[in-house]
Amino acid sequence: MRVLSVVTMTAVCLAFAGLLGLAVWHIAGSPAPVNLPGLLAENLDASGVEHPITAVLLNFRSYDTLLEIGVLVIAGIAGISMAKTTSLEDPDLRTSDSLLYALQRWFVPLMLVLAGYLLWAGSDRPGGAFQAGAVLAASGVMMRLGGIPMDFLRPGVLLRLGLALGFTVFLLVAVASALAGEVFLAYPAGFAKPLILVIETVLTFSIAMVLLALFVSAPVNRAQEPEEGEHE
Amino acid sequence: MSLSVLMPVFALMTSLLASVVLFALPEKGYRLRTTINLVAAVVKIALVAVMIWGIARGREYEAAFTMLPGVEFVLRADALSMLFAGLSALLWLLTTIYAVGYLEDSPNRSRFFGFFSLCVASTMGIALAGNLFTFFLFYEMLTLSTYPLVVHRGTRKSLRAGRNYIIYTLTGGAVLLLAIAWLHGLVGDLRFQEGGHFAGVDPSLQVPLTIIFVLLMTGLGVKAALVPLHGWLPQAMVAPAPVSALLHAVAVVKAGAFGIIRVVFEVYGLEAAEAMGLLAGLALVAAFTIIYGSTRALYQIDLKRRLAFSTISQVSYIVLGLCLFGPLGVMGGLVHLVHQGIMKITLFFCAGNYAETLGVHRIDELDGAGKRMPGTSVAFTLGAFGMIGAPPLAGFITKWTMGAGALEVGMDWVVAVLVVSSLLNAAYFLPILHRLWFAEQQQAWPHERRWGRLETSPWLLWPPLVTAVLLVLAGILANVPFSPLSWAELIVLREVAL
Amino acid sequence: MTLWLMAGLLFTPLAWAVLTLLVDFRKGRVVTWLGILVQVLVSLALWAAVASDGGFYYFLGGWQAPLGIELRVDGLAVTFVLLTALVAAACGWHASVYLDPGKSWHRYFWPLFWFLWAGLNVVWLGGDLFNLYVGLELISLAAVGLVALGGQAAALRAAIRYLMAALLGSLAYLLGVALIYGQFGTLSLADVTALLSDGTVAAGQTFPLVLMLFGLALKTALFPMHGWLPPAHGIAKSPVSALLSALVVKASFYIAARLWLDLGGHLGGYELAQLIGVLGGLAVIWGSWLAFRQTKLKQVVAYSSVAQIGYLFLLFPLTWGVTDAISLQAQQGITLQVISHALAKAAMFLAAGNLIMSVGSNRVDALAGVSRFLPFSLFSFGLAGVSLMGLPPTGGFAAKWLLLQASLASGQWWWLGVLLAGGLLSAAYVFRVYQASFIDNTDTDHFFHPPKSLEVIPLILALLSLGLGLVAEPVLSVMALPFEGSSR
Amino acid sequence: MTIHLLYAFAGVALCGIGLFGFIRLDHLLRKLMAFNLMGSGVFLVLVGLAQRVGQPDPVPQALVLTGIVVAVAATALAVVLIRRYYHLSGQITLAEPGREPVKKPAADAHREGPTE
Repeated sequence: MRVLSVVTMTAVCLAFAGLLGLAVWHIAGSPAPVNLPGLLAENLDASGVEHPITAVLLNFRSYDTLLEIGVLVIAGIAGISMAKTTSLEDPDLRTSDSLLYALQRWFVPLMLVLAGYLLWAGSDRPGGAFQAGAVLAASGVMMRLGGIPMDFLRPGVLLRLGLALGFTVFLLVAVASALAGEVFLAYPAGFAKPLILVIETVLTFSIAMVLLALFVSAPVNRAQEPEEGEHE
Repeated sequence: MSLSVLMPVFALMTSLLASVVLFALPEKGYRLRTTINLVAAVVKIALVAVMIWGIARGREYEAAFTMLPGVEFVLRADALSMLFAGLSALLWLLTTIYAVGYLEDSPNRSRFFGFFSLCVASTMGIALAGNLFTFFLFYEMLTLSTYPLVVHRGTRKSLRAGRNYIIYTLTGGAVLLLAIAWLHGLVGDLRFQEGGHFAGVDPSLQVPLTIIFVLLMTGLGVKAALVPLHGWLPQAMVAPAPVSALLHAVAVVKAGAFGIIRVVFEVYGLEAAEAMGLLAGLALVAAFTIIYGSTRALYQIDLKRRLAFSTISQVSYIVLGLCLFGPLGVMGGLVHLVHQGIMKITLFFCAGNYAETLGVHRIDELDGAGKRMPGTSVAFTLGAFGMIGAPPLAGFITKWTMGAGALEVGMDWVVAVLVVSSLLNAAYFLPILHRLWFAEQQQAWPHERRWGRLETSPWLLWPPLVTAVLLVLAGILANVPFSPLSWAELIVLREVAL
Repeated sequence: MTLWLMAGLLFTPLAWAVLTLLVDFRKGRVVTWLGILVQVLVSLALWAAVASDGGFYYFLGGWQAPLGIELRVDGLAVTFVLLTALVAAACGWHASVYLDPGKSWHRYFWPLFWFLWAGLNVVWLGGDLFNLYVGLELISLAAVGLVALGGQAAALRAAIRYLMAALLGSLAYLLGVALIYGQFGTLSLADVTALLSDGTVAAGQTFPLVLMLFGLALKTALFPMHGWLPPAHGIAKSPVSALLSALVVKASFYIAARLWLDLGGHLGGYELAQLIGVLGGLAVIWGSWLAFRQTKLKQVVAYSSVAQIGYLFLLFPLTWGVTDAISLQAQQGITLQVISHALAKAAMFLAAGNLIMSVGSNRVDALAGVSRFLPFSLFSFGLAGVSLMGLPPTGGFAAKWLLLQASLASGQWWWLGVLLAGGLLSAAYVFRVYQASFIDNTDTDHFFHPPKSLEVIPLILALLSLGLGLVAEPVLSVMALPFEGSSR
Repeated sequence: MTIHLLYAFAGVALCGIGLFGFIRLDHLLRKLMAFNLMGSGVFLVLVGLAQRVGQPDPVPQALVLTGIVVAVAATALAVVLIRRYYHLSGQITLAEPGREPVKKPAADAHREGPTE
């Protein structure tokens, strides 16, 4: 029975991969009728940034990015909603490894610098808010493992403010132009570059906060709610 | 908005609004509830009377709006709808009075009267529906609003009866919906129209139209309790007596019968239906139902069950009358819609009185009840003789007209059915009458209640007496204008150009 | 004017998500009431604007497709925006009274609620395939967060199961989008449709469409992929269940329907359409049967969703290879079914929550005798049930009528059985609940009457779903509005 | 056949393997890993197929970046849920309690790490 199910699953997956490969092969046979990269290159100057990917992310398809940050914030909210103590940080989980402690004194500043560089680099080469935020979060993870107290990570208003900051700034920029009678998410002429820079910076910070909060929001207590209609 | 548009809407609204108000009333507001009930019932009778007067003089009442693409919601009052509307408006008043007395001191009255009014609103809607779609709408509403009444007592038995009722009627409703949708897809939205739509219809449509007819009859036959679709009716007897009265005399079975009339007269047209050979089959089913119901009634010990099987038999007279395909036969069928209602409601009121006053449910416990409750028993006797067809009562008028109609069109076998059925009627009613009047009381009444000098509560006593008088009048004054028979004649003159 | 309305529509839910994140439950409640008011007014105004002037395309950031993202603001989309506003407002209002402010984690209900609302609007308006993916993920994650709120083990199990299904579904959809982008070089649905219609690209690649439909069907809980839905909808708090059943599953269906109507004619096929229809039919039968078998009240309602969703998938066979008139009839029927199910199911879940609160148990048997107390919630539950059964004059009936007509007209008579049997089966489970409430031989004297506002909300929703059948014609006429001009 | 198309076919393979893992494995973390594998496959197809002619296309690259963030968010949320679920029930699969014996009493599972 078990063997049969494995065989079936294998067959299903092989068939799926086969069909997918076939579809890819067929599609690859003829060129796409719309030349989007060309169109992009023509409009790059108007976008306010030199790097095309950043231009797509923060100007042409900025709505996607706005919502994507929303998704990240949701994950963060759902994560901290699981924690029911005043501090997300659990002292018992710190190691007191002296080597790790020593190492992170070197590494953390280095990682902060790296994050800054990635953010800055985003305007004309690969890099940007998410990469920088990820590095920033990683340094936080290291600090936590290494036993540096991080009491700011309590699910209080500061943490929530941090989670929402990047998203809020992005949203405010988006609506500011709409208030002036433009469409939603349009940058005022000439302000695209500085605004994108501001958004990128706060986003970096918020992304790091979300990722870190998700990492540390361990389920430290067992308080739970009964199902509807069952008595506590 | 002219008055002619508003009249049918008002007639519908009286009981609909009453039901909404009744639901909202607190359980303890007895006096207010009774007042609202009675006022709404009287207003409705007045509205219907005005419309009857208007229609007799050739006025039209119609209200319509488009509900779905290509489908209209139509309320329309014509002669035929007034036959049913008049019956239900009149009997609603009496049944309400009866129910107030019957349910005195019992719980859940707010719920009961709310659904009761809703049920009457649906009946009114069925009477006034101007096309099959609207008819179906109220037909299903009737199903839903009667369910809480059937299970009102909340016992295991009544819940089972309710479940059966729902299974039968909803399935019937589904079949009906299929038929209506199919018909709609085939020929579009058809308003009810005197003379029907399918005279000289394209022969290629004959086969689907025949199938649709069978489906329609199946869907409607469930409520009209045509054999073999009658199973729910005897079980639904567990409901309180006013509900049974309503189910049998006015609302549910009549809705089915009325639907059959509408379909045969105003959708297919009597001639077209005959030409397609649809009526012969229906006549056979109806005849079989008449005999079957009567025969089964013979074997029932429970009084209400016997009456239930009697209903199954009697309602098919209406259907059988239609199939006679001649002015007299049709007239007989139509008039029986009213006559059967008055007679059967009398009998159920009386059965309820025996149960409520003496605690008697079985026929063999009735010995000597005539002396204890003379008023009720006189009413019961009149009702029973009416059912048997003794002159000059209402039932006699029906059977006489139908018999004459059958001979007129040469369907002599129908006369045999009528005779056999009458004999069977006598066979199951006369023993009851014998027990009532001539047998000596054998034992103490199972559960007796006393109301001082009166034999029972005045709320319970007057309604059967009034209906008993009505059924005598309907027989004696059959030729007076606005009697049921004259009205049926009016309909036949307008509907059937035979 | 419409520019402002659009900005308000997109901005409000996101902004309120942030605002409510910063405050606690009680303050969040007040803030939310304000937001609901704003959002309902904006949705109403937009609906009115489109109803009078016709639909339009809205270019975010001022960039036209294919470079930018376009929103497709047509009659159907604004109808759903308005529906969402109504149902979400009702659920939000209910939750503000229903949820216990003493539990610290309930404060997170509000931001998740607002994100969910934002995501739904993204989907209704979306005209860009990838943007729809992001919208779907926004909805899924917010919904999972709402189910998991409170963090009880069973809720977590349901939430994880839900999340896994949702992720797989999104991924399948995204893979389809990747193939479409590879083939057409654009992500705009309108562009793809145009390229297919004028023959620039030869049709024939069904696989991307199948992938996308599979993913969306999984997220919509089409039989036999429905396993994740009942636990998640059954265990969540009632206002959450109401949101999930009424709106969230419709979002993925909506995308599937739009894809099918735009691309199905070129990329789909008769067999595919029939297969999806058969699965929908099986869902109707099997879901109803399982609903009938459940012992817990909310599980009955949750399985009923599986069944009702099945009807929606009849859209696929009834619009493929038929005349435009029949196709329109089917689309109208399905739209009515979506709307009436959203209203009725929200009413039903909210009413079920009230009943559970009243009798202190989530079992169907526990309802014995409650009919005596004349609870409004039981009445609302029943009214909503009437709509699910498809009895007149409800929206459910209007939908069923149109679908019957479409099946008959297209000669696909086999769907008649599904439509009629489905109605009867749903009557079976609704009447089972009703029957329990009518049992009179119990000595339950304890009955807690919930606050009036909790009872009023499901009643309003149920009445709306009841009345929908009567006003179906005007609703449908807005839905069918063409675009201003015919092109962008 | 360019190098990019090769990426696309690698993506196809990853999708297949990921799918197998996703439906075959019961352990929730492994399932999640399989999901991520599949996700990577999809991203490869997206980028590789679009750039098959050799010309770089920044749009799918940007889409993939967005997709990665979404996938990270989903994965992180899933891990949080799974961890808490493990702490409460001691289970690492979605089997109904009772069908499968609880592997560890919840009290001992207070600390860290769902390991087998």
